[in-house]
Amino acid sequence: MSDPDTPDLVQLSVSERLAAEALVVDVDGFEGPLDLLLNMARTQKVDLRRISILQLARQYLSFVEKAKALRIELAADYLVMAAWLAFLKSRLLLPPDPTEEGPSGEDLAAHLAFQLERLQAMRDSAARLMARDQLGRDFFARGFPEKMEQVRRVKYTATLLDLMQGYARIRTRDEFRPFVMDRDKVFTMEQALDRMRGMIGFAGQWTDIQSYLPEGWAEDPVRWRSATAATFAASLELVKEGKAELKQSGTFEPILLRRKESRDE
Amino acid sequence: MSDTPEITPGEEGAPRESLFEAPVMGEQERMVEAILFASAEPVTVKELNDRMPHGCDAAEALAHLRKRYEGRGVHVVRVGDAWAIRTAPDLGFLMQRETVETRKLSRAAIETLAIIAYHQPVTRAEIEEIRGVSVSRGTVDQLLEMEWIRFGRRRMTPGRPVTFVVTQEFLDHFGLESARDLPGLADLRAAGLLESRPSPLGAPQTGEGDVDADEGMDEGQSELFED
Amino acid sequence: MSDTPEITPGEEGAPRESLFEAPVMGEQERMVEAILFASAEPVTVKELNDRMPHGCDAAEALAHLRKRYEGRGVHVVRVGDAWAIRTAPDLGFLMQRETVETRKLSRAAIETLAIIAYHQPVTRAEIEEIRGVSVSRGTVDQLLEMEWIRFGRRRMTPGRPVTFVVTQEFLDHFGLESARDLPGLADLRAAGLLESRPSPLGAPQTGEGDVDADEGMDEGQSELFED
Repeated sequence: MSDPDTPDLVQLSVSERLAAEALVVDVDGFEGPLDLLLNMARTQKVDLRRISILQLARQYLSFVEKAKALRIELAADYLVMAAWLAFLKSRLLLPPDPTEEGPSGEDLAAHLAFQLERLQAMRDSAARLMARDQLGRDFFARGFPEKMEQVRRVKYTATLLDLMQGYARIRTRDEFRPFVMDRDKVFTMEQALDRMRGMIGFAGQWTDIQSYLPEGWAEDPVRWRSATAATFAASLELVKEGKAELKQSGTFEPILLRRKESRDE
Repeated sequence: MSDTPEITPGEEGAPRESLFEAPVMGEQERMVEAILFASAEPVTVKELNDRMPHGCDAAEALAHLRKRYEGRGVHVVRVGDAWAIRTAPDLGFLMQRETVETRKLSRAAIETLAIIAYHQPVTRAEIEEIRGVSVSRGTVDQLLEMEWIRFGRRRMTPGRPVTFVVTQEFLDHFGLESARDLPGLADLRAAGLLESRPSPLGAPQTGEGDVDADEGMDEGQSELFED
Repeated sequence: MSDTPEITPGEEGAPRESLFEAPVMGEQERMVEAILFASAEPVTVKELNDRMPHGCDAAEALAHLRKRYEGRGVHVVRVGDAWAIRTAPDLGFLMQRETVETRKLSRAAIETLAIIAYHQPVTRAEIEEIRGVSVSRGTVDQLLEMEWIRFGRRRMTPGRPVTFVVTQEFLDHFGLESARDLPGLADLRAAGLLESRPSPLGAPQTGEGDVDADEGMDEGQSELFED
């Protein structure tokens, strides 16, 4: 790219190099080529609507040349913009070719001017927005909001059908065997508790709760299960009452029980 | 606290106008209002004075503000030795949102209820006997709380256990004239609610195999109609 | 237990007035006052009506209340379609203690926010077209997280890109009654700076070129002024 506006690379003075470097370092502060163009446009110190796009294109291209001279990597979009501006510049400088299709150089320039003006307008709007009174800084919400108390009420309901089915369920289950059979295989927690209350006084040593099962309940698996469950539940109850302690050394290990020494006694 | 506002000359809306002249009382009242509103905690008069421009009388401004909020939806109230704005007590109901959630009764509750309905008056031990599992306290409490069951007469047996009967609310809810209108087992079977397998004991009776329940059945029914 | 709890708003706790006679307007104003005071967030007229007893006219009560608080230390302000009580901005100097240090927004975030506010609903591609640079995910995420922007309707163009709009929180934060009250909006529109202008062929496509970016822009603006 040989442009009359671009200073000869070899003739760059130290101060020029520094200035260029400063500019380049500043690139980091720019949000893309459009932002850079907008900043360059401001140096023209005219209304954005009267900006010289041609001059702006020259400024930008000269900046890119300097950056290249300093072997500074520019992001691709800066280079794309440079290429486009070079194209635009040629369009603006050459007399329009009537055979050429597409938008004229003026159209393209006008659109770029519009983009710059729009970006500037958004910047100004952003600044005005941030300058407004803000919640939590200039005006305030209630400092002690009272929470809406959620009162949740659960209403239970059942239909007659539920009731009848429930009853039917029980009766059907019972039709094939008398009630007494049930009782036979169920060792209630109350029974277990009664039993254990009587025995706990003698349990000074850690003892497997299995040994507290009533006589004759360990053989039949159904009875064993019921008695074990009841005995375990009763043991928990005793612990809760502060009369016993339970321990288990690991999962599925025997559960050991012993009397809790009470200081009152 | 003085009730008469001490009007000091000063320009409205310009509280920092002068270092030496305090804002007018109306302005001071606005300030107290804003501070109390925005504070997360009650504010003492001293704090108010510290935050307001020099020469302000927070106590007096507060008195005015308090008066202004009398009878309003929020009040200026004293909390310890500090002040806060709080909802008027009579409007507390606006701060609650009640939601009613309808849930089906648990299976245990339905079964317990059914047993009470069919066998009333019935003791807890009898219910357990019929269900084959123990009845949790929570289940009975829930039914009592719903007012679907209530305590009946004590059973005249050793231990004098309490009995349970169903209530009028129960009958109303299920659209029954009386507990006697509950469909019998035969009806249940006819309705396909029971497996129609012949019972080894012949026609099933309610409360079969439960001597106590049968015994008390008539008494129970009559008791239900006493009230 | 049923898995679909049926939530019905409870009527209990409502004042013992009649169910059919609404409280007098003075009472309704007190209620609106209490509800708005109690909430840090804006409350819609619908919510007010839902919380007030049957037959109340929250909108009218609000109008009265708004008038009552004119010139006071706190104001009744409109935020979109909701209402809130906020301290008067001229008293902000009293509130340093309440100020919460907010995260500093980056320049990119502030610009993106402004573009969304003025051009909403706007697609990411349109934002990029305006700023001439791609919008980082973090910027949008930050604004979403602050709840100042949210997703709007998808644009009915190929690819159905999502759009962004500003939220009630945004309006609340900047003390705006609606997006229409954005500063300088009318001037920007008059200057044609909010309208879409298709870029002539050959102009460099900034951001990730979304061909349809410009399309639907007018629809967007009209949506903004619909409400």
